[in-house]
Amino acid sequence: MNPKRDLAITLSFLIFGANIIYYLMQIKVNPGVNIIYLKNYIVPNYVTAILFDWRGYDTLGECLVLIVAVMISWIIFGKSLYDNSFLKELFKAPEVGEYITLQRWGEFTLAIKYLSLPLSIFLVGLGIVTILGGHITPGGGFQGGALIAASFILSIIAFGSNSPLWFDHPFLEKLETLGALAYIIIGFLGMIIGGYYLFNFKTIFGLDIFPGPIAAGIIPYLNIAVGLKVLASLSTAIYLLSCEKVIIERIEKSDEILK
Amino acid sequence: MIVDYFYPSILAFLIGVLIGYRYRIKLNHFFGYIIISLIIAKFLGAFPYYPFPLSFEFLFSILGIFVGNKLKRDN
Amino acid sequence: MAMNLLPVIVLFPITMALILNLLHENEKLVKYLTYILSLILIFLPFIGSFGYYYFGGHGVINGYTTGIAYFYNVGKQVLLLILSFIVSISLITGMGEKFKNNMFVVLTLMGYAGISAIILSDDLFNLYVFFEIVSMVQAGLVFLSGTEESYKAGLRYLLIGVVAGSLMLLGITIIIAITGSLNISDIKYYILDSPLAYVGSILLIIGLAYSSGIPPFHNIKVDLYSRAKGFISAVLQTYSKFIFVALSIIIIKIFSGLSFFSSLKGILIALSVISMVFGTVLAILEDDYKRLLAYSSISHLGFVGIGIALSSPLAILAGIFHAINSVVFKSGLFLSAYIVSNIRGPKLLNLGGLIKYIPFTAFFTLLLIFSAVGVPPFGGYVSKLLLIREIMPQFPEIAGLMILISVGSFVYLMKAFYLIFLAPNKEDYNDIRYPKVAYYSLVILSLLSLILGIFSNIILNKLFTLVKI
Amino acid sequence: MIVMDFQTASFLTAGILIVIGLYGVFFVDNIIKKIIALEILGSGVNLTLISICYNKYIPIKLPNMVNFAQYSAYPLTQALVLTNIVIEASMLAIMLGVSIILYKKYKTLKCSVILKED
Repeated sequence: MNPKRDLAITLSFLIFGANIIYYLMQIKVNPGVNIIYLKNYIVPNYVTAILFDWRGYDTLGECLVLIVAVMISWIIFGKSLYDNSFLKELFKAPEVGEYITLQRWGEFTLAIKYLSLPLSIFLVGLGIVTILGGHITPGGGFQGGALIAASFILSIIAFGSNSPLWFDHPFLEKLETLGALAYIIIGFLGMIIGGYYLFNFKTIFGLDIFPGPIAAGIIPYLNIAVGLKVLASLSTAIYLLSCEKVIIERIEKSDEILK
Repeated sequence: MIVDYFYPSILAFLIGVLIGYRYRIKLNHFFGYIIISLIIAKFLGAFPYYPFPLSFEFLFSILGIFVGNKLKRDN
Repeated sequence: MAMNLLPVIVLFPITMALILNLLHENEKLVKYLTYILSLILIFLPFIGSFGYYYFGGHGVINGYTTGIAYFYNVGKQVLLLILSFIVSISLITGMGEKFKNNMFVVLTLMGYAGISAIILSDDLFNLYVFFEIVSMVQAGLVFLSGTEESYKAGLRYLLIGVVAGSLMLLGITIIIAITGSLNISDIKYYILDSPLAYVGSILLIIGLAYSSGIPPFHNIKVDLYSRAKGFISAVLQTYSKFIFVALSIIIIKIFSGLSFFSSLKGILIALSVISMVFGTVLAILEDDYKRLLAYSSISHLGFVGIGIALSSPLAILAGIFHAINSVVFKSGLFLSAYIVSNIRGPKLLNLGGLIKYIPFTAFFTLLLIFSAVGVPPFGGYVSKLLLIREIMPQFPEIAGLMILISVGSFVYLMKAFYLIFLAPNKEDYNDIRYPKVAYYSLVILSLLSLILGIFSNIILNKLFTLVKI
Repeated sequence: MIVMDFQTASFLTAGILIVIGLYGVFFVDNIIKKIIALEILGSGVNLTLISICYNKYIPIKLPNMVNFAQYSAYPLTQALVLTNIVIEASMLAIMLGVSIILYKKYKTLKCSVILKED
């Protein structure tokens, strides 16, 4: 590399870094809109209230980020490419019929084998509880969905291709799309009932839409939609990063289309 | 109404069925799982504002997983 | 109760994208759906009513806007209309390919939704979220080419993108900390004159530079444009220019009352001049048609940037109008590059003598080149004239430089035109095959460029609502 | 000895994390390490966001709801961090995917090799 260019980069990096640290330490916080959020009570979990009610549209955007990321991961691994010769050259036909073809996939000890199945079941339960309690306890769709995906990952790591919990990819694709669509449709319902997109309506035809001690309105449903979506997205990401055979199948499929 | 308080449990059961249907093996030791999940549910505690001694949502989600697993014919 | 359908502009493309994502197997359905969609897209900007829109009905409480707000006016409508027009033309052109690619449609629609959200948004964090969606979508559209270079270009773009995005978020964080609000119209009132606000503005400018591709980020952007298929590059450069317009207007809106604003203006002008000069010089040296157009696109961004950075209403107006014009003629030129590179690759020296085989394509390309260079009565002429007239009293040197740059752009575009269409061909073409749809799109875009020039007054009047800051 | 309050110290930590992240991105020649550095940079920004929530009246006991606004930590940026974490994670997932493919091609993780301009 060019030493002069290196020096210039180093100097600008040092100046920039020093400035960032110096000015960050000068920050004096103005609470501003926070006070309004704290004084207007929606649900007991104030963060959830912001996430799904005051700024629910941001959360929709965040869902879309995740869904776009998963779509692009599919593209990277050979879905719908205009030209797949580069990938075909890299991913040769599989030697074994198993889905997970990591090299030197050794056997785990018995303790791991016997514990991971019950653990994964209980993790799923815990994830479901976290999703459903999003409006009253610390938690919510993202955390719960991540927990369920974690149980999938645990199961895959412990058992490899014979994983007892197995989401096949058509199911994951559908679940993901349906989760995001459910979010959008709930938003439109709010638009029909209250006049604004993602309006939080608590009753419909005189019935509570989420019966219980806390009138949370649409927030629990949004939590469920997000939970299913996150579960699907994270599982797909793991699926793609670990299962080479899926990629090879995908490339073969796109070969037929391109011909 | 007390029935209203079971609404999240019903949802938990449904989601449990959805996930339980995806287990490729037959899940055994039903009562063992239920006993352990009772213990976990006791320690988890019910949601705030819900007058339950234990977390019925957790219990019902585990039940849902087993029911979903039973619904799948081919294993 | 009259319902304001403004969010449908963003949500309809997203919903359709999600549905199309599931239609991988059925190419025929994808094709017809895309045709219908591209028709609907053009009517989308007309369904919202003007003014503020508060999501979830969370309006202003105690002087703070509590929820997420959108703001819509006639100027934004014109921008969205041009955006939908070019996106639908590219979508239709994409259906001319042998493989009717559903992911191309999905990602383009997602990008459309993201850009329209950025244009409409009156909320900094919401803008950031959609900004990230757009930068991912751009990488994804390049990955669709499937070549090794496209993977590299996309990875490089994302690596820098996370850095720039994080720094931009840091800027937004600083602004939240000192004003306690995320709403752009509110921030204007609560922001105080302090060095911290200056740091925040610089960090926002980093995000702006990355997303639009002005230096120091021009290389990765040019890589992105040149590795993608021609109709995809047309969409990509449209996205970058509209992000540039939206973000720079927001930056000017937030910081225009503060004491350091003149130095901020200086930074923006310097960046724009550098991008103008760099773009032109590198384009003259280039021998690949697509890369040449990509560099030229960067240099046109400089024109837009100077107009907006001057921040007098007329100059901003001229800048935005030039953005619209350049989006139109550059999309047309990228489509012509798509036709040409379908025949024998984009390398200029391998081509030549194509005027005998595709005379009409050559003619309409020439029209677009005239618009790009600034020949009356095309749109490019009107906007360049307006720009130079606005800049002349303040910075006569820059005005002179802009004329020089225009001459430079004439040089490299005519060089490309000569080498492709007029120069003697070295070997015979055994078959000239290109998608017919691309040709019709090219015709439409060159006519649009002419219309923009002739009816410029109407459009300028409509755009004027955008610049009343 | 310099005494600083909790919030300033938190901002300082965030600044140091950001600088470490930037160093990693610009000066380390390994794609995975670069991605990890991006994660550190993102954590720095997230920590800055979180530090804004700090309210120095945080009490040991929960107050009654009347004074809640005065005593509670500010919730806005906590929600933003949740959003930002997901955004970062998805960006990193895409980059990891591409680096797997480029690793398969070049059998190395060096950026100077796999991202070389031609």
